[in-house]
Amino acid sequence: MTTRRQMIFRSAQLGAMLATLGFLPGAAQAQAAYNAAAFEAKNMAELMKAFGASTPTESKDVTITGPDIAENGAVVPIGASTALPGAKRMLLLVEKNPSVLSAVFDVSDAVDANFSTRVKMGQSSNVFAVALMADGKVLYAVKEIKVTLGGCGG
Amino acid sequence: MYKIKTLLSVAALLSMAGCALTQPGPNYAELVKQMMDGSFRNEGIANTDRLTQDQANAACSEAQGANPPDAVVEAIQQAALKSVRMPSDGKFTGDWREGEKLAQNGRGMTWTDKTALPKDNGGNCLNCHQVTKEELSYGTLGPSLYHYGKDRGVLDPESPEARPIVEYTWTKIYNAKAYNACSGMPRFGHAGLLDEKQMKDLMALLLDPKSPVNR
Amino acid sequence: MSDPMRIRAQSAGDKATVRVLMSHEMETGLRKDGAGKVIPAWFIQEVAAQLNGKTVMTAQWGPAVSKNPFLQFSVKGAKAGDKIAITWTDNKGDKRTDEATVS
Amino acid sequence: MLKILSLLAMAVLSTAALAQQKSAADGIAEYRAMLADGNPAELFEARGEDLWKKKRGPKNASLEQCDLGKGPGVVKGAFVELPRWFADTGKVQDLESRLLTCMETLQGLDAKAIAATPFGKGEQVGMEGLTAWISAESKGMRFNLPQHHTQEKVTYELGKRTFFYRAGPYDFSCASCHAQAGKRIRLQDLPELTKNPGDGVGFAAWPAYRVSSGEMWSMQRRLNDCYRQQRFPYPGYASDVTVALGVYMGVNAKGAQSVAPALKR
Repeated sequence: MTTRRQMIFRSAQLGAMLATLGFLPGAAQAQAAYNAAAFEAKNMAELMKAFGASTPTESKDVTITGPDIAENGAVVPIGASTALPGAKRMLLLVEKNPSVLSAVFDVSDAVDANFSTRVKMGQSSNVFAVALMADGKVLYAVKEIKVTLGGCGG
Repeated sequence: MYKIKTLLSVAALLSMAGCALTQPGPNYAELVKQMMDGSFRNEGIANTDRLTQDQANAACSEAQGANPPDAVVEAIQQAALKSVRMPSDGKFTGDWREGEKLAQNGRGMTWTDKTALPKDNGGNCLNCHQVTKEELSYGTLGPSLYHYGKDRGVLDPESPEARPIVEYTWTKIYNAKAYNACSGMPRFGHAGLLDEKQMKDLMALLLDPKSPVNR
Repeated sequence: MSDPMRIRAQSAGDKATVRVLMSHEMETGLRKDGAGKVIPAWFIQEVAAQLNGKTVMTAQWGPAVSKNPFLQFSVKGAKAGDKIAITWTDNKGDKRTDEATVS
Repeated sequence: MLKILSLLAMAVLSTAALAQQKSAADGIAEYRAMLADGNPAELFEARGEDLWKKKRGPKNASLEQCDLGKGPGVVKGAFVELPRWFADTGKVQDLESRLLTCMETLQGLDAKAIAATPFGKGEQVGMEGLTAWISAESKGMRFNLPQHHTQEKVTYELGKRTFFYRAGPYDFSCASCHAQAGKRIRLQDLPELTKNPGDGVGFAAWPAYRVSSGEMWSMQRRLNDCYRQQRFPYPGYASDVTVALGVYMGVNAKGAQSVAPALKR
């Protein structure tokens, strides 16, 4: 069960994370250029300190799919989707990975805002699906995935 | 391969002639030995001398999952019991925290391991046994060890009352064949897999009332 | 030379589900080899999908995407006989495009 | 709702640990199901099919005339009847030792050198693809190894003895882990290989794509790693011991449906 307090904390945390990643509205960027900085964000503690601009909201309209337990962290099937109109980008984040951001998908009129892929997870972690909306809202869904064997080892 | 072929054809000849002479079929024991020698090579710390079987391994292989004859079982167990050396200082238990790390550690003695020294070997316990309630990733080839000491009423493993169960446990870890000739458990002391301190730490994990095994 | 992708595109109703398997190491740059040397990062950074030559989806990936990546998405208005092309570009600048017909 | 259900389950079951264990097993089953669609083994199959048809080696020939036991060039159904006896070599061969023969006789490649190549390197990369594709061509078919030739029967007996051969610093044999039903090592289910363990289990599940390493593992590689974990010395690629074990497991698996190339942890 998630308490309200935890929820606020989590939102703030995610906001900070996203702000640093440069994905929040206001930090507009070219669609095509590879956002290297976003994928290099490594230090979660640092990100958490930086209380950021707008606060992402947990939303029932965004869905994160994935197993409750991953037998092996090297391959964890996860997906992000929303049926809301106006989703511009869908993000997949793994909170406890060395870099939190795994993948960004740009939504167009010709595709559903519904993407699945497989990611590596070094350890059990919260996994986020984030929808960046055309109106500037940032919505997310979160799920914990337990990993029985990490996927980032040597 | 050449050798095996020759052996096989000799064996075939023997078995053909065998109808009249009531000879047995191919000499499988010899064929297996030849095949093993021709198939394996040294790699890292794992040399082909590992293929050599002692009496216990030979008899238990031969039995193919069943029990060897009673007399053989008795001989194996007696020899195993004799091999056990009790702790040099008379103290049986060490640090259960270290024991838990060892229980989790499944490494050691493969051709990818650097040395065969006890310090580089794990206890491999979780591969086959449940050890604590918290760790869900455990094997089931061996019995659960959860509450091992508690179920046996061990309050102080170094006390005289606990002595019989403590010695039994030490013996089991040192050479499991002492009580079960064809036990599936490695002979941690006898085979030099773990040193005395490591075995004491495992003893503490199993018998210390404060250990997560007994909580 | 990289291996071809496996692309399956199946129409159902007014859209097609596209499933892609790509052959790629997706090396994180955080792992070490047997000698203790860091294995350099090598991963797909960008993915683009085209329906009959028109870009319908772009994506950016980090090294956290698994080795031999899998991707699934749905293209609206795609019907049997349409062409789906997938292109990936990795951090070394290598690029590969493969095409499949919607069934 | 789910939470309430699992709470109820906890109350009903005698220990909480049991409930936890059960949900862990369910979770892993769910995880495996999610991965079933889109097995990267497909990437290796494609590579293998190309390699089968490609002219190469000193003789500049393809493998299309290779006899895998059902006549030159017949691939479909060959996998579920291997290992078997071959008249031209006078030997019982598994898929990989047979491929070595074909690569040598048809293409003029050096079988010994290929056998000595480490897994995942050089020509062994090609082997990953070839075994993936050849096994895929028999997907869904049932194992039916021939046991007509004397050597096939003798090899089965040798395989059986090999299976129970205990040695090494841990006193392990194949049977240490694979002679009982319903056992696990850590969380991994262990197939019982002394009989048919069921469709797509054990012998009927290799080659397989290993998600842990992102590698395609043939049966030879599977056996090689079994022996590593058994703490044995190194079994030669396509050596007699590995072929004999293949015959033993394959004959025992008679009637089991092949799912190879499978997806494994």
